[in-house]
Amino acid sequence: MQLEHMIYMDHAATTPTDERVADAMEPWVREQYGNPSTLYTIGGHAARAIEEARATIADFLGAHPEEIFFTSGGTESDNWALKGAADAHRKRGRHLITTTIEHHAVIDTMEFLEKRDYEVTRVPVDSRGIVDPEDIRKALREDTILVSVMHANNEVGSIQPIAEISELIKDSGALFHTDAVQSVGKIPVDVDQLGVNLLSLSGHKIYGPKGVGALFIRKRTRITPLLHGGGQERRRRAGTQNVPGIIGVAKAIELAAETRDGEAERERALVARMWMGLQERIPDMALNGPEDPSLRLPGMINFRVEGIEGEAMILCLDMNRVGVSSGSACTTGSLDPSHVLLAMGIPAELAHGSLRISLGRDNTETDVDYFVDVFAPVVKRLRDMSPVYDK
Amino acid sequence: MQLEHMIYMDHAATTPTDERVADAMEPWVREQYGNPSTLYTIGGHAARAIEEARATIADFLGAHPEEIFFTSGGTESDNWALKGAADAHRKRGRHLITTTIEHHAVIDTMEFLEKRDYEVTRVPVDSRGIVDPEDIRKALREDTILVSVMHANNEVGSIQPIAEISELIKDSGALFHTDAVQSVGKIPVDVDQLGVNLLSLSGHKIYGPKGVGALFIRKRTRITPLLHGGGQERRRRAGTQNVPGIIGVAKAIELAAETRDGEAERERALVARMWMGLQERIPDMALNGPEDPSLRLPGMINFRVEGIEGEAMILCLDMNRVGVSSGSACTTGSLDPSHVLLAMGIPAELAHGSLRISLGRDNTETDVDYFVDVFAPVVKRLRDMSPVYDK
Amino acid sequence: MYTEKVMDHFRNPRNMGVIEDADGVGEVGNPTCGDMMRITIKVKDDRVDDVKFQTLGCGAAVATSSIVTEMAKGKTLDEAMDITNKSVAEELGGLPANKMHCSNLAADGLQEAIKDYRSKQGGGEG
Amino acid sequence: MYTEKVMDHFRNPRNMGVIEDADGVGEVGNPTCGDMMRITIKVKDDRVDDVKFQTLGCGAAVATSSIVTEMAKGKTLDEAMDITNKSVAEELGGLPANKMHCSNLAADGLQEAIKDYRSKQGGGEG
Ligand SMILES: Cc1ncc(COP(=O)(O)O)c(C=O)c1O
Ligand SMILES: Cc1ncc(COP(=O)(O)O)c(C=O)c1O
Repeated sequence: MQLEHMIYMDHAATTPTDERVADAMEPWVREQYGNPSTLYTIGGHAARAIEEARATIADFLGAHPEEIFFTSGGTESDNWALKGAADAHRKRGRHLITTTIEHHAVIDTMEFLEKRDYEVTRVPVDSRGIVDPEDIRKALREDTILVSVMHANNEVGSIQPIAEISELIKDSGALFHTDAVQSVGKIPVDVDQLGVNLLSLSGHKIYGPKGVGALFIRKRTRITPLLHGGGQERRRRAGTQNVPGIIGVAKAIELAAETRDGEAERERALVARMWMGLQERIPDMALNGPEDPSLRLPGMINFRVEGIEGEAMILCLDMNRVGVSSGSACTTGSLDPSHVLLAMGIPAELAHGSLRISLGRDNTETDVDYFVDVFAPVVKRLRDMSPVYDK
Repeated sequence: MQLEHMIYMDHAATTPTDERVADAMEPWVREQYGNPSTLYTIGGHAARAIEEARATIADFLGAHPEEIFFTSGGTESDNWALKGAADAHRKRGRHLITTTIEHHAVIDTMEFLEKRDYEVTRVPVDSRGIVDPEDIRKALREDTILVSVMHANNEVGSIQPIAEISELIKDSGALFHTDAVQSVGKIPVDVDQLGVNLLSLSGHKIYGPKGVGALFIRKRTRITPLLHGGGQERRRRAGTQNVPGIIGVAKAIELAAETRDGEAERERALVARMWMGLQERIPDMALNGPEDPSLRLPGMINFRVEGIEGEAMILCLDMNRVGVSSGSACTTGSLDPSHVLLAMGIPAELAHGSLRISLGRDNTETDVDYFVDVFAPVVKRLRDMSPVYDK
Repeated sequence: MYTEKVMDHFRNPRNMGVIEDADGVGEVGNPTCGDMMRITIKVKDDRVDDVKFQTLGCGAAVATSSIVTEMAKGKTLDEAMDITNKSVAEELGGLPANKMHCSNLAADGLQEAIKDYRSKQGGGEG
Repeated sequence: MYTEKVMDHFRNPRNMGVIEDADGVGEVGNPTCGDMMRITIKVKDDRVDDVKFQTLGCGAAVATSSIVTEMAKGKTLDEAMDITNKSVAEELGGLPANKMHCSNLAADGLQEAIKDYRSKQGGGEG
């Protein structure tokens, strides 16, 4: 396990836990074990710490503390937002709108709702992976109760025009949810500026812990609980709170608040350097996602390499101690290539041959140059092996 | 925060994290941050560690590893079991059976299902807080799809005759779920011996982490996912796994396996000593729950004290650095006294004046004697203040 | 969950007990609900000359009873009648939301005691 | 997720390449599915005298192609025809469940190559 030598470039999959986050969590794992729902002193400590964490997160998102609810992660937040809103407003309507490039936590939940008497419209995206707000507006119906559009896509990094969409749909009576799991901490996320009723975030994408996240629920938004039971989270999300996790996600947000803008600039420069290097060394490859870096998450780049397949690239890169992901099917255990790349109109064989690099705080220019140096021969080797590439 | 001096006797609310558990988790928080769904080396480490954890837990419960699914805690496990089974079998029937003494994670979920076109029969318990298996059998109908009976009650510790119930209902075609959050690690829990299809457990009740638990789902049991999305947990429970939490719960189970029976004996003796001491010093109090210690969780004792109220006792005990819970409403923020005590036929005013002590690994005879010493004057003080006690 | 002031009154309740030859007695709440208070007062020159409480109940119940006796002592009966459950809660620096209703009866108890005194005076003002 | 043997064949593929004057060529899979293999064989005395592969695909696809060439080399054509995708997976110490179907085509590729050879021989046995 020579982790110290690993070059990790898959921050969109998960991030290393920041040491300061781990340090902040540790007392709540070890000494401060009180259940926040209890009345005695250590229970009170935990309860107070949770409320401070809630305030930190609310502040960062431009929300009120009473609008932040802790969950077990982005997936639960998405499931809760969608199922909870669908259930609470089912008498008013049964129509839901989303896009073709959502995370599976939204896609699969929408599919489930479809089987339970809801109707779902999936709005397509352009070749950059961006949805047209007008298309959302056109999809609206009398009985539309919820619109869910992700803030930034997790495969190509394309940033969606959330504020424009909310402007167009605000009079429709439909709730507006955004999955901001990838954008929080990387680009500005303000619930009022975005104009959303519901917003999902996750700890482990922002140098925080796995298994904890939050759902922003704007005041007066009706949504049915997903987890029923004890009175935690003001009776809206039952279950003994993951105290260390909550402390950790708040600490992660605090650190993101300090470093976000500078880090974004730094990562954009690293990505530009990498892309330049790759283009110099490797023929027959192209970018997936917006050319304009301001329409993309700062540290993210996704590209397709003709004639080879994604998992093989990942394995070869791992042999070179580089960790990245692919837009290829194989990473998810399904046989189909990335639904995001297909939705952008990229042919299946090129979608299979795509790679996602997502840089983070720990990456340097040296890492980027190393990546280019090892990736070029990897491509050559796999193309030599390939029956379909003979340029 | 003089935690080192605190005498904690509320292990049914939550337990201190065992140091060995915290130590086992730490590398997975700090160095081993890989996402188990990824292909490169550190992702593989995490994936393997999760499978080892799954095997440990399966082994302890007499289950197969493929029957263990990690969740965010007891509440999620209960919600998933109930909603998932209800949804998957809704075409066959709409009738559910439970008892009057379940945890709110079951009660509230049942109430929710009731509002969504399911019918719920709640079987009563006797004055000890134990359900009669015959009553469950009698409640069965053609269209009963699920029976949920907790293994051990979290307020009075009464152990339910799960094996007898499963024997009586096994031919009915209804699934059988048990909430074993309180029993796991304290008394033997074997899924075959109990004869259940579904079983919930939670990490933080067994000296493990908060925010992680598991649901046992017997092979070939149809249940709809509660969290849709990524392909984790063999496509049945989406969401990036809480790797440190999972490692922690497995370590907690491993430790429980080593110590359970001896510890149970030790705690039973401590409880007996405490009860004897209390009875000598304090008039007008009585046990809530089974007299027979073998029908009760080893470390648990619940009793009612005439003329005073539970929260006041808790606060006074906290002033004496003792942490315990009450059967009183005030602890949960509701106005009603404990539904469990009421279900046992205890009058409301005595239910309000009840206290739950739940001892654990860290408690000693000294603690027990100290408790008796400080509790007697607390009772005297509160009775002096009380307008209804003047003996 | 409680303010320091609530805990102070819980730890060191003021005017706890019964005035044996009270001029007025107020009882509110109900053991079935888990909260019950008995306020006894001694009246002199239309003022609350002495006041004591007994309480069965949670921390909020004890603290509100305790502080209402402090607030009432020395006040004219009319002034004391103006003490509300809300002003009691404010005086304590606030109460948790779920305690605002169930355990915040002390002002009612005081008012009952004053009414009891007045009714014994044949409805007169002193 | 892969066995050591799979990774060994992925890292050091045996018999990678094309036999230029091959006696038989087998192609299976399809770039749209992300997996495609080309097996070329040289036949001598009704035996697989030489065999090479080219593969577009994931780790399993590469490893199965590599090992099938090892398994086939030296075998009679009939013996080689008996190699199945299942026996290839077994030889590798197993494949992940989701790879059993998509990327486990190598035996098919070999069989196609042998069939191609045989058809060129006019269906005869050599
Ligand atoms: C856009 C997006 N939404 C949701 C999720 C799910 O979050 P989690 O892994 O915390 O369940 C992820 C990450 O996997 C994501 O990238
Ligand atoms: C019997 C029982 N079931 C379920 C739960 C809920 O478990 P968790 O706190 O992990 O959500 C608890 C504890 O609170 C419990 O005692």
